Amino acid sequence: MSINWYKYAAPSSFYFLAGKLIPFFTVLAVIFLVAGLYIGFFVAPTDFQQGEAYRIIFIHVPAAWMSMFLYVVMAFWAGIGLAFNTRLSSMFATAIAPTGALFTFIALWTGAWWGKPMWGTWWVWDARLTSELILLFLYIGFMSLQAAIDDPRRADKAGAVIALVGVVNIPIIYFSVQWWNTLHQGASVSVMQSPKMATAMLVGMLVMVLAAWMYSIAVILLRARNIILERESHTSWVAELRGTTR
Amino acid sequence: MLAMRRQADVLITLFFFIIVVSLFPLGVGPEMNILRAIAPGVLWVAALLASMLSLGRLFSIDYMDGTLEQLLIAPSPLFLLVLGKMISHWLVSGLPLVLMAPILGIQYDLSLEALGVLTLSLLIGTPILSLIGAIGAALTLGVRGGGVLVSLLVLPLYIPILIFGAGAVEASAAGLGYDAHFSLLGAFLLVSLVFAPWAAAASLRISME
Amino acid sequence: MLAMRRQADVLITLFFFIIVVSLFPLGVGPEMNILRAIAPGVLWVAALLASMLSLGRLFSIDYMDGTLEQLLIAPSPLFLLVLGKMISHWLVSGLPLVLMAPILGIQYDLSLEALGVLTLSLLIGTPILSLIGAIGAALTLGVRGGGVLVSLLVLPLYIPILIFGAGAVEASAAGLGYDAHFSLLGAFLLVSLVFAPWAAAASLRISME
Amino acid sequence: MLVATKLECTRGGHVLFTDLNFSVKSGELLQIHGPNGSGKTSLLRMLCGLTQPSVGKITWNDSNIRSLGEQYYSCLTYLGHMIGIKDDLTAVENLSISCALAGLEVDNKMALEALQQIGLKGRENLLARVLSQGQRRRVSLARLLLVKTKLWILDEPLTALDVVAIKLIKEKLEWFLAQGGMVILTTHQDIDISATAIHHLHLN
Amino acid sequence: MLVATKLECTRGGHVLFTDLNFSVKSGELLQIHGPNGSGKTSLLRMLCGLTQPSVGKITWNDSNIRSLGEQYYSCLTYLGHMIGIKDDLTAVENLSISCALAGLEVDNKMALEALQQIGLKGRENLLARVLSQGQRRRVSLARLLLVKTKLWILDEPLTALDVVAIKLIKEKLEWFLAQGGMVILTTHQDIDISATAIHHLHLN
Amino acid sequence: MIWDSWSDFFNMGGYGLYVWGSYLATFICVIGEILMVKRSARTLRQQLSLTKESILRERKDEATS
Ligand code: HEM
Ligand SMILES: Nc1ncnc2c1ncn2[C@@H]1O[C@H](COP(=O)(O)OP(=O)(O)OP(=O)(O)O)[C@@H](O)[C@H]1O
Ligand SMILES: Nc1ncnc2c1ncn2[C@@H]1O[C@H](COP(=O)(O)OP(=O)(O)OP(=O)(O)O)[C@@H](O)[C@H]1O
Ligand SMILES: [Mg+2]
Ligand SMILES: [Mg+2]
Repeated sequence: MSINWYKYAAPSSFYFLAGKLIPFFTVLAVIFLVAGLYIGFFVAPTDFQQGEAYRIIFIHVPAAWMSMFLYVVMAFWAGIGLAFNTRLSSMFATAIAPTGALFTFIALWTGAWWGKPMWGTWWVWDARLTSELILLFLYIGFMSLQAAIDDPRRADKAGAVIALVGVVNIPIIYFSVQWWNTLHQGASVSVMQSPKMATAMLVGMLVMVLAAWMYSIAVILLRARNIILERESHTSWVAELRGTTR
Repeated sequence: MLAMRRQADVLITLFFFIIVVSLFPLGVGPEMNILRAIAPGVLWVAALLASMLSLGRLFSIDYMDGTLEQLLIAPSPLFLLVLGKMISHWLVSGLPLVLMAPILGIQYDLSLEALGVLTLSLLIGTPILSLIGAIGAALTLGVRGGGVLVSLLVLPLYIPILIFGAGAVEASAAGLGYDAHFSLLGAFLLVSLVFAPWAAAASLRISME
Repeated sequence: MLAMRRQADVLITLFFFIIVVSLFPLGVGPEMNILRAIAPGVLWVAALLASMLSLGRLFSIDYMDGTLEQLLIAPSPLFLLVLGKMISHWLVSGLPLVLMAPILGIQYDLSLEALGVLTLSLLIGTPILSLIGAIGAALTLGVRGGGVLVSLLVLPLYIPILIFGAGAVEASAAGLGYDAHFSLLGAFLLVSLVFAPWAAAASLRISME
Repeated sequence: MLVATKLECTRGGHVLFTDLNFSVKSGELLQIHGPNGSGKTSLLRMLCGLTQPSVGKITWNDSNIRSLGEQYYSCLTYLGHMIGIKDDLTAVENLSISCALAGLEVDNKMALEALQQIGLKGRENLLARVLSQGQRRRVSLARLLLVKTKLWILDEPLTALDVVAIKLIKEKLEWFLAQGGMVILTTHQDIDISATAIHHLHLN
Repeated sequence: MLVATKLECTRGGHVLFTDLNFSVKSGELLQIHGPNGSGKTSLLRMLCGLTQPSVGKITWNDSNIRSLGEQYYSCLTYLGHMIGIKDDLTAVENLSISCALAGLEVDNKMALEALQQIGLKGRENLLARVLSQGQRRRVSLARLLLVKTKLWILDEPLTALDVVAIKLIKEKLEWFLAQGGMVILTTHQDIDISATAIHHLHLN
Repeated sequence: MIWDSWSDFFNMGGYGLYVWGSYLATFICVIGEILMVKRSARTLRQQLSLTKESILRERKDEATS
């Protein structure tokens, strides 16, 4: 399969490509969401330890994973933008940040609402929880830094630096459960070991993860289109869209 | 290079530490067991604050009076100059604390071993604060509301240092091993020593565009 | 007058408080009874630091860019303008803390009564800090090493406030009366409200000679 | 009327000038000449009451300016070397604040007009940080278009300005003098103002 | 030799200038003219490599200045609007530091001599804070007497200077050009330098 | 079926508040995000005076290219 990648590296072509892809991912997201919720609520059995409260897992874990994945992806694109001066990748990074922050917030929120019945408290200054909070701060810092700088190119570059620096936090979050003895659950899904939880639970969770992926892609593409339009508003292809020239 | 100015600044920070650290017993009351429990936290928080609060001045005075432009067009590699700035920031905001820690620790009735661990953790940890902080300071130069932003950017990166640093002392107090903490801190230090000057130099260039 | 700037500054201070107050649990560890014991001290020390650290900026930016000259030759009484500055300093460095105190206090698991006393003591105490601090800031304008000097000048005057303020909370926690503390704080406030603007105005004129 | 008698200024043990006598009446301009460091700025600050003369006195309508205080200041506009422009505020905000300090209530429209008149059309809402040196200077000079004071004391008002702006300021000064205003200024550049009475004072 | 081809500068969405081409050779002076805000400072900062041109390139002896980096900077002296004088340091200290930054080891004696030459005799050990505006400017200009660079980029070097100092700087520039140096400067004041080749560039 | 009745379902074995609290908040967030992106898209297109028609044309462009 040979796709002309360079063609899609131009903001204008990407704009159109994204326009075509969005409906596709939206449909997938809805399908996975419905399936995941069905499995989560009607197939997966009651947990013998936690009762029904564990059903929070179906959003908590996808959200927590997405929050970390998205950060890495964002930092990756921002870094590419900084290194090769490609506008599109920087715009992509900017588009990812709010969604990442949202998932981080959801992970924190659902974690807290899970912690209350399980640990008896909304919040503890435990390593994983704290580092997830830090992740939220990182996202917010990235977004506020970009918002505070008027010149978009400078904002891109400055944001890239902070995004790249913040990547160190990701392994800390991930391994925090191993490094400290904490309240929080250790990894129960891993490639090496056979899963410790019921298959239906696992399947439900994974389907929800897929839904989260599809949703993120769709929403990020939408936002990226906005950013492209805004940044490129003075260019000829936008003028063409407007129908003023042609 | 700016030895004369540095002197005054070191005094400020020393003073700051003494205030923070001595005010607590005044505010908290003199129960020794409480004081002992909070000592590492207080010292580490003081270090963090001292570092963060002096970040504002790290580049902004030079920025305003034009020295920073001269720095950028100096015929020596920028990251070396930036490293120099970072070191002098540490000398001003970190080193005094490391030196004072044993004395202040005694005030809080820490055991000898805890004192040693505390000082060592500060010695490894505070340079990281300066190294990372400089990046944030460079990025927020001349940005609206730079003061909040620099805290917002830098704090998430400071917190792990705080946790590991204070954690080491607590682990030692609890009789647990603290090697893991130290090796992590050391790894952080190395990584940031390699990347931070470079990142801060890039940030400076970006900010001065 | 400088409402736009103030907004950002208030954010900085709020952030500062949240940081100081949330870092302590991180550094000290999550034992509730220790946290409860140190809460008034932490909050009062945070107030003191916020006040002292923002003193530097109180006049010095205006001094450097020439606004202070314009202030001195403004056709309204200088002490009123200075009082305005003091009030805005308090709004920036003191009021946010007073408003946050109940919330932060909850984080430290304080009792309702202790919370009330704490907030009230901060409400009376923090304006005194701004009033007295401004005199120090005015006196040290444009002086070499002004930063240390201002702390040196102001701190001795701050410590009594700290002791009475934190003392009131402790007295209430111990079930003792805290009226004496409050009436002393109130007296301090009145005296400084009358004399401080006048003294700071005179100091400004002297510094600008 | 501003009268200075027997003024002396000492700085760090050196005498910058002694026995300086002059007066400025309605409609008059006094230009102060002198090399760098001869004490021009020091003299102007003295006339503003910012520093006390070591010897001599300054009177405004026969009363000592020190005792007049705010009454004198309400007649006075001073623009010094440092122009009091805050980087984090826009041009309009800067102008409004400096007017407010001068006791002048200025609404947004008037401020915008003054800025346009002084050649900052289209830049009124830019942060002062991004303005060019001359544009910043213009923001501070815009105050002259709004104030209603009798006495202007200007310390090198022409630095960083281009020829157009210099002409504008010159015309404004001429208009002000014709209205009966008084101006005291220093400048290292030549400025040829056609006014009824121009006095020159040479320091050193 | 410094060559600029097709330079374009955009600021906040506005194009300040486009398609600017010029070159400066040994012994040449390029004076840049233009009203306030026309982009003179922006152009000079671009020539220093402090900002990137949005279009076009700048070469020094046929290599792009961006790729030359420190190699280019060691040939360059830039004096901008902001003069980089620290209030809390004395004149000598200020000069030494700025020279040290420029990679120039200057002992105390040389610094003192340069300051005296530029007319600051007797004020070498005063804090910059108490110096007059022109004297501060002179402290920053004193660097020109010490550096050994080939290219000087001066942004309004004459502000705040009195006639004597202007003459001094003029002579220094003439000497430097005669030595084969290159100068790029902006100024709103007239400056008549007798050099073999003076070029003028008008923005706007 | 693991639920005996709807009320059983909503009760979630006593943890209803927590489970539904989490799910509700999540969906509010997600829907809020979608609405915000859509709204900014709409205002942006209005600012640039991009009409429905031009958006249709965009589709067509894509098809031909
Ligand atoms: C505010 C509180 C919480 C936060 C910030 C949080 C954060 C996270 C993060 C970042 C992950 C993904 C990391 C990984 O997969 O290794 C995760 C996974 C998980 N969390 Fe939480 N959590 C919180 C509370 C809770 C609570 C209260 C529980 C249950 C008692 C819980 C159970 C789990 C489980 C089972 C996983 C999946 C682990 C795996 O399979 O790898 N979390 N959480
Ligand atoms: N503490 C001090 N010790 C010695 N000299 C001092 C001291 N303070 C000020 N001076 C001198 O007083 C003079 C002040 O000059 P002033 O600023 O009034 O000059 P000016 O005429 O405005 O010069 P310019 O044209 O450069 O603006 C300077 O020569 C300065 O060196
Ligand atoms: N973010 C921005 N938005 C709009 N305009 C901007 C922005 N940043 C800079 N400018 C404009 O760019 C120009 C920069 O000019 P520059 O400082 O190069 O002028 P100059 O020719 O040196 O003027 P002067 O003679 O006053 O020193 C100014 O007109 C300024 O208003
Ligand atoms: Mg002067
Ligand atoms: Mg300029």
